[in-house]
Amino acid sequence: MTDTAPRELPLQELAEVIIRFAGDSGDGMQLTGDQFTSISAALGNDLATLPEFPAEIRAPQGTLAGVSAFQVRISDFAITTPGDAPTVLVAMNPAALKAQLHNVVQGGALIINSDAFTERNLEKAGYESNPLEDGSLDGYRSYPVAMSQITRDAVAVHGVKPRDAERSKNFFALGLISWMYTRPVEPTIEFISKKFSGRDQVIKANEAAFQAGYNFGETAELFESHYEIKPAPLRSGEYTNVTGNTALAWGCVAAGQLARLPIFLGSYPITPASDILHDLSALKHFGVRTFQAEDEIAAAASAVGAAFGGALAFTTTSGPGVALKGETLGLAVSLELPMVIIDIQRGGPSTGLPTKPEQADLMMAMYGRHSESPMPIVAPRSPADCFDAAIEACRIALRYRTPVMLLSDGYLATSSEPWLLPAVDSLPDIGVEFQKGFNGTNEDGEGIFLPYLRDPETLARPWAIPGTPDLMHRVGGIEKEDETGNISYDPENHQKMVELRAAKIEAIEVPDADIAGDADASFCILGWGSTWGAIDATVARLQEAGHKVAHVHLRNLNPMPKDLGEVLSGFEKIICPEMNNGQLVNLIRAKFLLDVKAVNKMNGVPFTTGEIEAAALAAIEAP
Amino acid sequence: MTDTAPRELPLQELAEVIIRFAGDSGDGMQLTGDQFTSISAALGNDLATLPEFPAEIRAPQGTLAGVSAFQVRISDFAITTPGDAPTVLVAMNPAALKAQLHNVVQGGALIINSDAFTERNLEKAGYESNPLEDGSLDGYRSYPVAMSQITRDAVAVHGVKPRDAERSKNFFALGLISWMYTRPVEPTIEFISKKFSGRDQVIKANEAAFQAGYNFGETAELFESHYEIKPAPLRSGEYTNVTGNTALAWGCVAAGQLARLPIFLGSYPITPASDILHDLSALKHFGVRTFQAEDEIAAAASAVGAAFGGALAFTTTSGPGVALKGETLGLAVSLELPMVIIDIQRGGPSTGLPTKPEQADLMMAMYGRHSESPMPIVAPRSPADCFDAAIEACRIALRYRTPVMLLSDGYLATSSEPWLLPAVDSLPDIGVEFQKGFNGTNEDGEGIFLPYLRDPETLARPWAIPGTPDLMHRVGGIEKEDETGNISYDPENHQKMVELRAAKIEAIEVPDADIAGDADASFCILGWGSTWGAIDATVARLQEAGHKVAHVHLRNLNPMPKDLGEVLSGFEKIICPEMNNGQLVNLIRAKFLLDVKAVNKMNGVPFTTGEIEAAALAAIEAP
Amino acid sequence: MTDTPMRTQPADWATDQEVRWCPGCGDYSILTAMRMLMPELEVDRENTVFISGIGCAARFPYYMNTYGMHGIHGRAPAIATGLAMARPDLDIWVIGGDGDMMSIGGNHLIHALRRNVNINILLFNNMIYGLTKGQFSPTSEVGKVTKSSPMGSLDAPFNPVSVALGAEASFVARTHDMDRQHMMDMFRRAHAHKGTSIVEVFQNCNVFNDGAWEGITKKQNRNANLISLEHGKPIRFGVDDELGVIIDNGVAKVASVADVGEAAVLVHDEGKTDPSTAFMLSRLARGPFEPTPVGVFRAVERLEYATSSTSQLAMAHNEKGSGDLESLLRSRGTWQV
Amino acid sequence: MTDTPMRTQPADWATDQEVRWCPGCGDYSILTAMRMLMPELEVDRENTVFISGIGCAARFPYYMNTYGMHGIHGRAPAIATGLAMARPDLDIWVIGGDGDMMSIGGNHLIHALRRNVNINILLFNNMIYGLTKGQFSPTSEVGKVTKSSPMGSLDAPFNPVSVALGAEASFVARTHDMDRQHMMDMFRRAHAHKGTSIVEVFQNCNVFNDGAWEGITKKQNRNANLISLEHGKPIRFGVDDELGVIIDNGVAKVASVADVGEAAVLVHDEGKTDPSTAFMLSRLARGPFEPTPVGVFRAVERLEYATSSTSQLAMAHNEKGSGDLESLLRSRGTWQV
Ligand SMILES: Cc1ncc(C[n+]2csc(CCOP(=O)(O)OP(=O)(O)O)c2C)c(N)n1
Ligand SMILES: Cc1ncc(C[n+]2csc(CCOP(=O)(O)OP(=O)(O)O)c2C)c(N)n1
Ligand code: SF4
Ligand code: SF4
Ligand SMILES: [Mg+2]
Ligand SMILES: [Mg+2]
Repeated sequence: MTDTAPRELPLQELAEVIIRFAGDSGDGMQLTGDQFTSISAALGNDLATLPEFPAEIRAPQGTLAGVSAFQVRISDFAITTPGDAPTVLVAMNPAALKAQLHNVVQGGALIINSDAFTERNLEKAGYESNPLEDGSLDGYRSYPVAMSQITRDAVAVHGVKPRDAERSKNFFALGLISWMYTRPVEPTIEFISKKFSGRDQVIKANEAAFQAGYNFGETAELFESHYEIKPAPLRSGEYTNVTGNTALAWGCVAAGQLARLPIFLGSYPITPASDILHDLSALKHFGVRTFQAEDEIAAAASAVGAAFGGALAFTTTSGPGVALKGETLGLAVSLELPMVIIDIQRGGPSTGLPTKPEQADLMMAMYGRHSESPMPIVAPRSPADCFDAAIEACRIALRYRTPVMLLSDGYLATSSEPWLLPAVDSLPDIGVEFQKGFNGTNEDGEGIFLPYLRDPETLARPWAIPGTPDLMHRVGGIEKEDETGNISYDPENHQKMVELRAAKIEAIEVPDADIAGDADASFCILGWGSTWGAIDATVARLQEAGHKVAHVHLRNLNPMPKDLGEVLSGFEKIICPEMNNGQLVNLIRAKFLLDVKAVNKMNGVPFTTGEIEAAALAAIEAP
Repeated sequence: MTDTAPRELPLQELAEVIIRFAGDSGDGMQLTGDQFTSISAALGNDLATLPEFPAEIRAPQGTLAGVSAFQVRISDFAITTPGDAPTVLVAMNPAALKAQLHNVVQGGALIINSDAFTERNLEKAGYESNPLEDGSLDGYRSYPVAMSQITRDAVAVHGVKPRDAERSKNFFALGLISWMYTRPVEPTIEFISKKFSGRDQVIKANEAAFQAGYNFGETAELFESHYEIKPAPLRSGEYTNVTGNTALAWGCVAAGQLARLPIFLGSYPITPASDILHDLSALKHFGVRTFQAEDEIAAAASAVGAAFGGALAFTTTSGPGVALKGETLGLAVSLELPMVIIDIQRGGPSTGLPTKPEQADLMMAMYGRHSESPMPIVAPRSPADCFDAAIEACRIALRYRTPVMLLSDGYLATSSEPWLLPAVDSLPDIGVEFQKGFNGTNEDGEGIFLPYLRDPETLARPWAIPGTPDLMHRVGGIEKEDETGNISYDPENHQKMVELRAAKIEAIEVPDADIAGDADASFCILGWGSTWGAIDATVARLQEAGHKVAHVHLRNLNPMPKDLGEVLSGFEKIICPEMNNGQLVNLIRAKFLLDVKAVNKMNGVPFTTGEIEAAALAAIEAP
Repeated sequence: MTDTPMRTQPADWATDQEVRWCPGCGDYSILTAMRMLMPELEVDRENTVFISGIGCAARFPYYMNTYGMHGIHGRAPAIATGLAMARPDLDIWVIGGDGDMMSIGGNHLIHALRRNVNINILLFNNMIYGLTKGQFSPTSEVGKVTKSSPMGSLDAPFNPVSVALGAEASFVARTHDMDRQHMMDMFRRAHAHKGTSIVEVFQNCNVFNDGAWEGITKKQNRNANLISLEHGKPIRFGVDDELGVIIDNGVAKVASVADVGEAAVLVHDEGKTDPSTAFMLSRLARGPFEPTPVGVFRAVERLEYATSSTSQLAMAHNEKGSGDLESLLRSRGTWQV
Repeated sequence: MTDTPMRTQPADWATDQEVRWCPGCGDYSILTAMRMLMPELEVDRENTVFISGIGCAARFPYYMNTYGMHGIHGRAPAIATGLAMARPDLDIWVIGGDGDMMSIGGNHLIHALRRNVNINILLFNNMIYGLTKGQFSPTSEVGKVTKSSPMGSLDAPFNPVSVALGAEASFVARTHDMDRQHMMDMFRRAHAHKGTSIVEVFQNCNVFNDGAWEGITKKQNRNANLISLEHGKPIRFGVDDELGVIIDNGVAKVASVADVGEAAVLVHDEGKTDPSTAFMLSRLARGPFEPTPVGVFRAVERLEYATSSTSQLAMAHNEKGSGDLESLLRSRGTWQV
């Protein structure tokens, strides 16, 4: 069994460890976590990460609001989540301890910078007495280390001022943890000199701090043992570590290449989507044009304009932005032009919890436009999957000439996982042909262009871009006559066009439902998007405990897989964990009249395996 | 039987007649129809009207695009629709005949201004030969009358120039129809002198034309008979004739009085909602402030501001406007302030068919905002019912401190029906108390104000408006701590607030489901909004034909009546006619797992009784 | 790009769609001016695009035999910006009314102007909402009685030229629907300008605001109230050219040339880097009843947006080579398993 | 309306919420200026409202012990307009950043200005998007390298004062976060103005755009680069007051007073009906490195919106009597059955 329950010590070899680095925003915890992740990846562990940023830009130092954390799980077996609860917490100050302790498993290890536990810091964190002394850490294995002091001493020889010296204490912590988990020293030394290249004193200080940490572990006899985590049996190949947002940006670029089209992004900054804009802005050599618009409406409108001009057009945003784009997306639906809207879902309603994930924009993606305005929806299930999902969204948009909504969330956006890089030439060709000549004749037998004449197979209309001789035509949001695209107020035509638009989306070819776990089980967990990892891990646990359980995870939310009704009808019980109030459940119930049970969570924190397991067991045991 | 099938002639007494006046936009058909409606109302007939405007501002004279029509149905029994198909068509020119003929029942009467059937006009209307001569009107009783000429002759004595004289020909038509249906002369004479007061020559000309029409009927021996339609057995009392938009405007004013609050309307013009803005702009003496904003977002935002200040705030628009307001309405949901959003639904998607009705914004009303952002929805079922629906929407908004969506449509907006005026003092008191003092105490026992402390019964938060001493507080769209309303990023608090917001809306007290027809039937027609009239008439027809049928019509779409699941489960078969692709059906299926059958129509034209009857019979007969 | 370039005729620029404005609407003469100008510009129909929002004016694209998009209310400048960035090779015209451009679309308009993307914006100002049947617009005069302002509107109007100049516009002109030649001149100039150009067109809505511009544009009023701005020429007007524009204590004023002397009359310089003088001229009239300038207020060169964006793409290409997907996927480090 | 009016203290205007801006942020000093000003204005906390959008600046309302609303991005002027119309009795302040007010909220801003509704708008201009961690804003200089413009931004910035003047603003001022007294003066003037007032506040974002205004606002640079506008006084500055602003060929320029003579120096008149001179002054500096005016650019009286709306209500009341529902329902004619 490879669960996260407290284990006996000392153990030489571990199956996995979940470490959470936590400190003040200025303490460099993200960097530390990232680097630990890198070394572990190189050692062949499987891994998953989850950063946690403070909501404020720069909350006052030492306060709870200012705590920044980074959780990494490394293992010798395949994993799909960063783990429910850390077994090791590195706490750089009282606030970090206070904010994070409740997450740590009972009996877990606390590696604490005891120097930071001054009266002032304790007060800032809201401690009435010193937890290092008052017994409140009794259920844990706590290791107070004078990190600041030792770091200062270690770097002093390099002539660094005490104040600056302390800045290196995150490298001390990294050294110590590296020793504990027998990570090699060289990669970090290399990393330091690359990262801080040109700032020699900083390099020296960080190196010294790192070594000091490493040596401290070896010599201090504070720890009972150190641990090894063997490589995981991953598929062999070349891996990189990506966050969901980066994978999305790369997926957009890849889609442009696979479609042989220039890329246009119209965007307005918003957390947690801005990084895609940032990433794509730096990829101009891929023919990527980014446009930081004056607002979300202009961002979407500019994408419509670019799509009309023949670009592969994107607009990236989060929920509030999608709420603003509704009218413009309705125009895109009516124009039947390809484009992709990326929504990195965050906590709501309204401004809500901007830095926390939710999956609560599904209904808006389906219905957030006036009238009947159908739009395909695609959702990635893991950080690396964002790459494929972006390509899939583009495939649908281009082939069917339609705006497509891609629903990621703040959790996928910032967490990361190892990604077995695909062979670029194995990626699908999603190219389309622009219309080049007439596609009809008039009464006099002359060639004419019918902008709304549909491909009989896909129901897509031709994409004839400005600059193409002879095909001049006008499009617009008023109802259009079938085939000619001229304005038409004719009732029958309107009925027909409404039906055609619906039929086109409904008939989009999408892969059949993917059933993981036991296909012949009577119990099924249905999911979509970022709950995949937690559900997948739950299924493994349940199976190990002797339960039969299936897992159906939807990537295509609209249209859904054609066999989905049949597949789901085969199960006696279905639960659906969602970070919303039951949105997919509603869609499934309405479509298939199946009594799917909602398992909802709306607290801004992704599901843990434990939570889903509990819900599953309750459902399995229910009469 | 009182159906609209062709009836034998001559008949002295008729149960009903459906007349459609049709002519060029400049021909004054709306005025003619309105006046005919007024006289018939005064005679005690029941009636219903349906105007039909051209889509263009001023389409070229004589063209199909320029045809303006007005249908009125008058009867000696209670009716709820303007009728499926006219039995009499008054056509002032070839375009009017061409555009409208297909609506007329076989054997119906065509009263035609034959003078207008010139070669040029025939060509403009797209006729290849003259329908008055080529036998194409054979299935009808056609009465060509030289209306222009007779009118010119009649008014010549008053010294009116021939060109101006012809302008009166609509009054000639009105006179003729008044004679045919034995309407009194005086009310129209009075109307003319009031309407055109100060323009003596116009008055004389119109009077003369009207008299000429009346006399023509009596003397021309063209018609076999004239008809009488007895008063309908309406409830006694004082009636007026209102369109839905006017009833909405009055309902808003009434709500202000019933709540003893000043009214604020933030709006941006859009068809078919603009008239509410126009009506309310003219009611400043009721303390109504209207603000024509720069766009729909500002319109909604200004309403949020006014609501914060303690006004009864409205924003009126149509689908594209609601699509723009989504983010702002999400703020209103988060702030938990009362306001009413009025959506006069029109054909979509995008600009769609601006002058045609649809019921396709229901899903957007439910889900057109990011995250979980629940909002009550109310829908009127007839023009006069708009008045009550507005008060109901305000009641919910005020009592529960929430934005409420009111969904009317372009059909209700412009059609009219007689309305038995309510006794003003029988209208409900929907007043609320502003918070005036502290509602909590701090640790030191001092009074404090908790802006998110909820009323245990309604879960509403206090409404404390600026200007109230001591209750200074800040609200915003970021997640708020329960009770204090302070910004909170706490996961448990977020979960709780999401649940509280949902629970508040779900628990709103609304009337139980209203079952019309046979409550013990096994077949039910479910509807909402403006389909009410057509469903009601269908139910009557089916009952007369010996079928048992129930009619459940929803005014409260969110939350739905608490007993609705139980009520609907009692039927074996349910159909649901909607002017959309099955939106209420989806909500009902998801909520109750009931296999309600959709009967959809999306051609911009309201359901006819015949269409619903056919769908009902098919469902009843299906195995 | 036809092999044998033949000069087009105005009729080649007309579509088969019936023009659906009200008879007598000022929009017709603007359409005619545009169709007559096109052959002169020697541009191709397939490389020309008309983008509009919603409103009567916004129906314009349907009547031009080019590529076109009838968008949504207010968003045309944003749609056009995306198109212009994706396709800097095209000639893009943006058409909209005073409501479309200055009310719901005001923000997109001012942002397009500051960015200076290469589009030609024509603002048909009829000081009314035509399509929605006559509500006051952001250019309607205070006190205007309309359906939505039965006691008169309270909103001070925008002066589109002032707004444009305040928003860093590089090309600003004004013309009116009663003078085809002047319209063609202004449109030609707008077309020649690299960057965003805006031309305000005084347009008569004969149904809901008939004669609104008459005080200036009617033949018999032109001498007294229409001031024609011509680059390099003293700004003079009047029945006998007896009036001129001067700068007095930091504001532009009309004066009798006899009183102030010829030398005092302002010589129009549309090319000044500083927009202040152009702004002054935009303030001369406080309503359509006072001497009002038409012509090019401002025409200056500055970075065109799409071209600059193309340059950045080229620079990135030069620096980093043509983007290679294989190496992009490896750019954050990799390891082998 | 307390019975015994007691002068409040700055601390009375603070809430119990911890201020959450980055240490060193310019927003702190603006907050202090506001809290210090309030007692001087002798207004009541319960009659004062702060409305904001989203951004660092927009957190402001949480820190003022008044009524307040932290709205949504860009919409504060529209929310405030509704509040001001519903409640003309209140003192309403609108706070927002350069992104909030000039990017997504640009349209609401210019419409509020032209309508002249009685609100005081403070635009905290740090030339960057702070809250979203450092993208360029509509006031950022061309070429600015940020996360979203790694090769430099291409967008010409707005000059908020020019935009405001182009949009018919009746009160426009500018101040900076390094001079509390001057801020208080400007806020006081804005508060006293009946109608929409806008005050641009140069604000330092020390995390994402540190020192952006230093060239003007730093003590040692002020003499050379900060031009203080004072009504009725010649516009002079310089270490030894040796420089002055003149109007030359229709534009404002800096000149050596010795060269041009004292008489040529422009005397500042904030009350001119014509905004042209104020506009000229707004064009003096082309970026935060040249002599830049602060102070009141323009302060003129014109119809206040909410008051006018109230007058219309009163007039309607006088003409038609207090609205009576019974008769409203009968206003389109009735009949008896
Ligand atoms: C989002 C949205 N809001 C409102 C409308 C309604 N609408 C259409 S055109 C228009 C204004 C028309 O005025 P203007 O732009 O001046 O054009 P004109 O008709 O005068 O040429 C309005 C309010 C709409 N179509 N879409
Ligand atoms: C609709 C919407 N779009 C985008 C955002 C993200 N956002 C929040 S504040 C902001 C801009 C902040 O810049 P500024 O207004 O200049 O304020 P500052 O933080 O610099 O004070 C953005 C883009 C949002 N909250 N809502
Ligand atoms: S309403 Fe006015 S602007 Fe519109 S087409 Fe008619 S005349 Fe022209
Ligand atoms: S990010 Fe900049 S503007 Fe925002 S609080 Fe920090 S220093 Fe101030
Ligand atoms: Mg207009
Ligand atoms: Mg800023």
